Amino acid sequence: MKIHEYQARELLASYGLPVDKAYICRNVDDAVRAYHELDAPLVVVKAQVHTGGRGKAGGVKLAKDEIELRQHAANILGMDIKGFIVDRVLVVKAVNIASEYYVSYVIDRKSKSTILMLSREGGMDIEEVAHNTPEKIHKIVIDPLIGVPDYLAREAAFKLFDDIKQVREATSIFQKLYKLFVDTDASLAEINPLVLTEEGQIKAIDAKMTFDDNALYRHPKIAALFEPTEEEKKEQNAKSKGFSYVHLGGAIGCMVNGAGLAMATMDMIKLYGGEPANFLDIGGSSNPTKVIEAMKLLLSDKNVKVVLINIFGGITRCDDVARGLLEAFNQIKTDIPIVIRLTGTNEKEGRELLQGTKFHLAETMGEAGRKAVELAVSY
Amino acid sequence: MKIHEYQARELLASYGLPVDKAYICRNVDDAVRAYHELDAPLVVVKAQVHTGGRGKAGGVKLAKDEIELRQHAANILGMDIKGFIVDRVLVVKAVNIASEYYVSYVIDRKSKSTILMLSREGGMDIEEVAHNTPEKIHKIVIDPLIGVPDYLAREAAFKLFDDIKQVREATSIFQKLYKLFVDTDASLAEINPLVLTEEGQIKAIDAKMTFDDNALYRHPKIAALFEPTEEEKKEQNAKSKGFSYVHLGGAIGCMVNGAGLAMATMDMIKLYGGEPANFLDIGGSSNPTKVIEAMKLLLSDKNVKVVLINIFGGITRCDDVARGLLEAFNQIKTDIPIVIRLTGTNEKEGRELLQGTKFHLAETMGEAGRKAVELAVSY
Amino acid sequence: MSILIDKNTRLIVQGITGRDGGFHTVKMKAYGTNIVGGTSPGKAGENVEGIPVFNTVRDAMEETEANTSVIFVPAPFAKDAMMEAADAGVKLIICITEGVPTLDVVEAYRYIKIKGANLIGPNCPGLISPDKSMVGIMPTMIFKQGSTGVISRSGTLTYEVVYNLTSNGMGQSTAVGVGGDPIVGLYYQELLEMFQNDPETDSIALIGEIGGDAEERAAEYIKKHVTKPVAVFIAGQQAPPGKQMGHAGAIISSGSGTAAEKIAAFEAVGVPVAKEPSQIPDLLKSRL
Amino acid sequence: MSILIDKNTRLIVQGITGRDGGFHTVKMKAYGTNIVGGTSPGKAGENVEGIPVFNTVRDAMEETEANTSVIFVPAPFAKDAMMEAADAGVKLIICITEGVPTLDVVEAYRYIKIKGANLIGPNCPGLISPDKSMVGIMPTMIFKQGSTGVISRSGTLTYEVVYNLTSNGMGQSTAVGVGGDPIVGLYYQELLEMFQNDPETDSIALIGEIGGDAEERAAEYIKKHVTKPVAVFIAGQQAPPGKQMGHAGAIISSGSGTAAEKIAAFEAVGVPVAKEPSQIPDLLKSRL
Repeated sequence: MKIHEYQARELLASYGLPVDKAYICRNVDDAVRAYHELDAPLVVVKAQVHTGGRGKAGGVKLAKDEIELRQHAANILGMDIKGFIVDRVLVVKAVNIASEYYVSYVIDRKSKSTILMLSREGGMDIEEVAHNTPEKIHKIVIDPLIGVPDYLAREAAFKLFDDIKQVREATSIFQKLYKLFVDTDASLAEINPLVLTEEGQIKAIDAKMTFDDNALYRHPKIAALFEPTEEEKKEQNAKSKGFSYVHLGGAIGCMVNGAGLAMATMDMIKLYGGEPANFLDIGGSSNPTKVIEAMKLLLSDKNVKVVLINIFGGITRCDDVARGLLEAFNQIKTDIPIVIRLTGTNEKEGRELLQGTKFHLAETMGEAGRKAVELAVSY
Repeated sequence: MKIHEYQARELLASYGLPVDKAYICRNVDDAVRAYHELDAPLVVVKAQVHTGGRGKAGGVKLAKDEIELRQHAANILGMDIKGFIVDRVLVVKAVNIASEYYVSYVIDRKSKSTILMLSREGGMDIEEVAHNTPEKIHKIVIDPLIGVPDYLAREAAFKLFDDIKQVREATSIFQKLYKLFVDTDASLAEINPLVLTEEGQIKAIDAKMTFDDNALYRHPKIAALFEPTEEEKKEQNAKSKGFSYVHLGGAIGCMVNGAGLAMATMDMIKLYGGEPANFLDIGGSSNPTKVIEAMKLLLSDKNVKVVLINIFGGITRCDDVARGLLEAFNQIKTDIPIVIRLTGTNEKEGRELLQGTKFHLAETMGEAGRKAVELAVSY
Repeated sequence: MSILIDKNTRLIVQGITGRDGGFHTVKMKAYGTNIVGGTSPGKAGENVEGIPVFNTVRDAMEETEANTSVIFVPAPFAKDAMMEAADAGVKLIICITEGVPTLDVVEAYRYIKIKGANLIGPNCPGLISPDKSMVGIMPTMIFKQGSTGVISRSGTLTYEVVYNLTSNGMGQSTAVGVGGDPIVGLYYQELLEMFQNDPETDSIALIGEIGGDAEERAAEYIKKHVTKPVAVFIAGQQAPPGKQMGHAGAIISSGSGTAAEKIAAFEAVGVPVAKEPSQIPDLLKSRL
Repeated sequence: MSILIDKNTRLIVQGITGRDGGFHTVKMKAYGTNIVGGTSPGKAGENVEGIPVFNTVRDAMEETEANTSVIFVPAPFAKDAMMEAADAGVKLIICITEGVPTLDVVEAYRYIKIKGANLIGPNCPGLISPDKSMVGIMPTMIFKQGSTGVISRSGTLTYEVVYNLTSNGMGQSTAVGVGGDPIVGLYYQELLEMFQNDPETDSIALIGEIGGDAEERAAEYIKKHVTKPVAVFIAGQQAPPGKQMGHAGAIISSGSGTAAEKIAAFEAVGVPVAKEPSQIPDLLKSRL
């Protein structure tokens, strides 16, 4: 789950990290008030959106007086950045940057742990740095049982700073940021750039945090910051019912149990010349109500001309699925053709329940895929 | 460092452990007020002293009315328990005990870790239980890197309780008590007894905590609870100057560097027919001021007829010691004979500094011991 | 032979009295898995299908000398269950539970490694050595004893591949679902090594999906250390970037972790990649 | 031979720029100990007596391939220093610092064990293999190369015993001061085993004191596993119960940990106990 920069800054500040006071503004008048409160020779106006590349899109601007401030705030508010409409800007005083650094904690699949990523190439797109000059990125694997002791934070700090006073400050910053990362079950806690100002202070100028969806249940305050897009609302709604949904736009709706099989089903539809309408994984365990909900969700997409149900029963029992389907289609009247392929635990019982119904039954995945594409074309 | 039961109870309560409200009273009137506040059919009056065996000494009494309460409070206040004069009593309502348990966290030398000790034989002297029926004591070694996870606390709880509701309560108690133990750098956190009341509640009825002296620097609030006896004040004063002092009562004052050598010096004095006045370890590193302070402390004991200084130089350099001695005896005029034995780092320089002074110099420990005993007899 | 589990497996079911735990205990037992005990705090003395229930894994270990445990507890308790098993001396821990917070897995995994044990999962279907032992939620009827090793990040997709293998007369030595989360226990490299060393395995099917770079590392490993034929299927060619495809681990981040990259990595080291799961048997057969 | 340290020891001094660290670096170097580096955050590039200073132990390890470190940092920083050394790959860590909080040692010790390293101390004088290497604060002039192994909980008492050994013509293979705190690293049992296995050691002097029951366990171990002559001295017969005698570990608690119990334990297994330190050489000689 993503949060806005200003929300991440507040979290950082609450952990004692060096973040300047900033104002979040929903209109130009607020921005002007913020400008006067800050009383600074130069301020920055920053779009708050759940996507990267704000700078390139013109969503971050310096203002040296009220006139500029008004112009920028007016331009940025309402701006469309990669499909996100800006409804809030952050106003903060500009600092005199002597040098910029990159710092983040992130979950690392390879080491199966959290890593601290550092670079003296701050303020840039870190993926670009990683790609072009990987030697400029330092990765320190954190042992979750001991966290970030002084010595490890200090080792990290020496990778960015040479002056012992700055090393000490950075040591403390790395420890606080790790605590925040762990306390909130983050999957990313990034400061880019962390800067050394010309006055010799170390400050977090931008902050980005994302959180582990699986852990949100124990962080209600963070979960409350969720601001879904329309599409995400649908995905969220699906999730609350126990399945995963991603909208894709084609004509063949898919309902599959298991994420891998769901992806393979999409890929197969494409392989046979069709277009999948969505990714829909009804998950591990199942019950009839869940299947009903899944069908409702599928059919709410008006592009869907055919539904392909591909179930391989492990923890999900085929008879439960069949019963759910029958119940669902008792409730939802539709003429859309339904292709069903059902194998695995209790598959015999499941198939028997579906015999003699209007469903198109298929034996193999290939057969199901071909049939769905065929029906979508002829429909 | 020891604290009183009532102080330990307050710490437990602040960690959410089940401790009944209690009143600490310094006189009978306070105790009577506490009695009325509690408004209970039966209360307990408990002496608060830094020693065990209060019960056997008559320092813990039940009172069923104000008259009894007055009697007991008056008797216990001022009582001498193993040399400790009772100046405070705790007044708390009595509970209906269904069963009693023993619970403690303690540092274990063998496993080099904290252990959780448990027994269904609560309310008794645990050393006696350990001696007579060791099979009734359970010891669970705690891995400091993971602490007491749910499963481990639950395993422990099942050793005391059978009912799952009580197991869950005890699980939480063991986790909170461990947190308190670690957060305060305790060396012992004991609840004896932990009781199950007839009403089905689990409660800590008595609590005992001691703390790691080496860690008090990071727990000023706990350090502030220190209530030294006269003797401990002397020891404390010695400690603040960087050495360890224990009063023993004999005529031969000892000043030694290193605890083992200091003990061996005491043992040797005894072996040669003398009586050591004290244990005094001037510690690892040294400086002249420290030696002066040590000599002042030694000579403040009026029983001391001879001083034996036994220095084997490792981190303490003999020349520093010699200089300290010379400075000290410039300041402290005394006719008491001083036997000095000095070997180790910079021993040549040290001995040279002492040549031609009034000190009795000895080459070996045995020679120094014999000379000191001889001088003490003839003095 | 087979890897990880066989007739010597002595299994404990953690959470045996729960709905899923109970259901799959019946299935595993019916398949012939030697389930020696189960745990459910407060239910010691009871039994599930004749299998004794204990309060703690330590109690179960003392009574049964188990060597393997499978976890069916709800996600908030999975970390504790994994650590409990490791601390009690279980050497192979299979966590079926899905939705376990990543940092819980990170911590449990580290502890399990310190204890010298192995973890499979979480969010996995478990594993099966056909006709010997099944630990997890695999639909046993599709499996057949044989000599193809199967490694997969996905549950149902594994079944799909196995179904095709079996239909083509290719039985399995062991099939392992490693789990779909970003952080799970045993993974491609360790399992490829085990299959390479297993005399009864003559070929390996590897099923990957988008997210991370484990497939790329597996390709490197195969190039260096695996002499047996390997065929691969990668799911998620149609997945849009930045979207989590069901599995917490199945996400293309900042343009990396795509199916195309993974397919290219295998092809670069001469490992054939199937266009659909049903092609795997032929790809392996042609190389045997 | 000798145990733990010898001419192959490559030492790092943690806290080399401090008063004690600097002083003893000079002494160790003068004795011939191969000190390859020191650490002091922020002082990389400086040197102490020609020994290069690094910011971190990891940097020092990378540059010097050290295998041993000795710690002279103040007590509040000792835990961090021990863990830093272990994490950087140092295999033998000697912590001289006294006054380290017990729970700090508990945690550092556990971490060091996980990293496969050994700890000596804290609150110890270090160790010496005469004429080869000295790591710590031992007064080197009293030692002499030879074949008696020395193990002691006390610093200066060790010197006293060694002084007597040397005066009696008995040199030492290695002398180790294990430290006086309740929790320290290597202890009697591990060191007895090392001396028993060391072909150059023909006898062992063991110096104990009140507190704990390590001496009792050592007596049991000697009975079972040690064939070389052992002589013992126990300090603290005059110590009153409940009083800490200097060392945090030297305290008689609830009547246990007394010198009398320890002496009895050794005598029960036929190990002679000296009445004063000067008797140790004769007790060993009579058994060689």
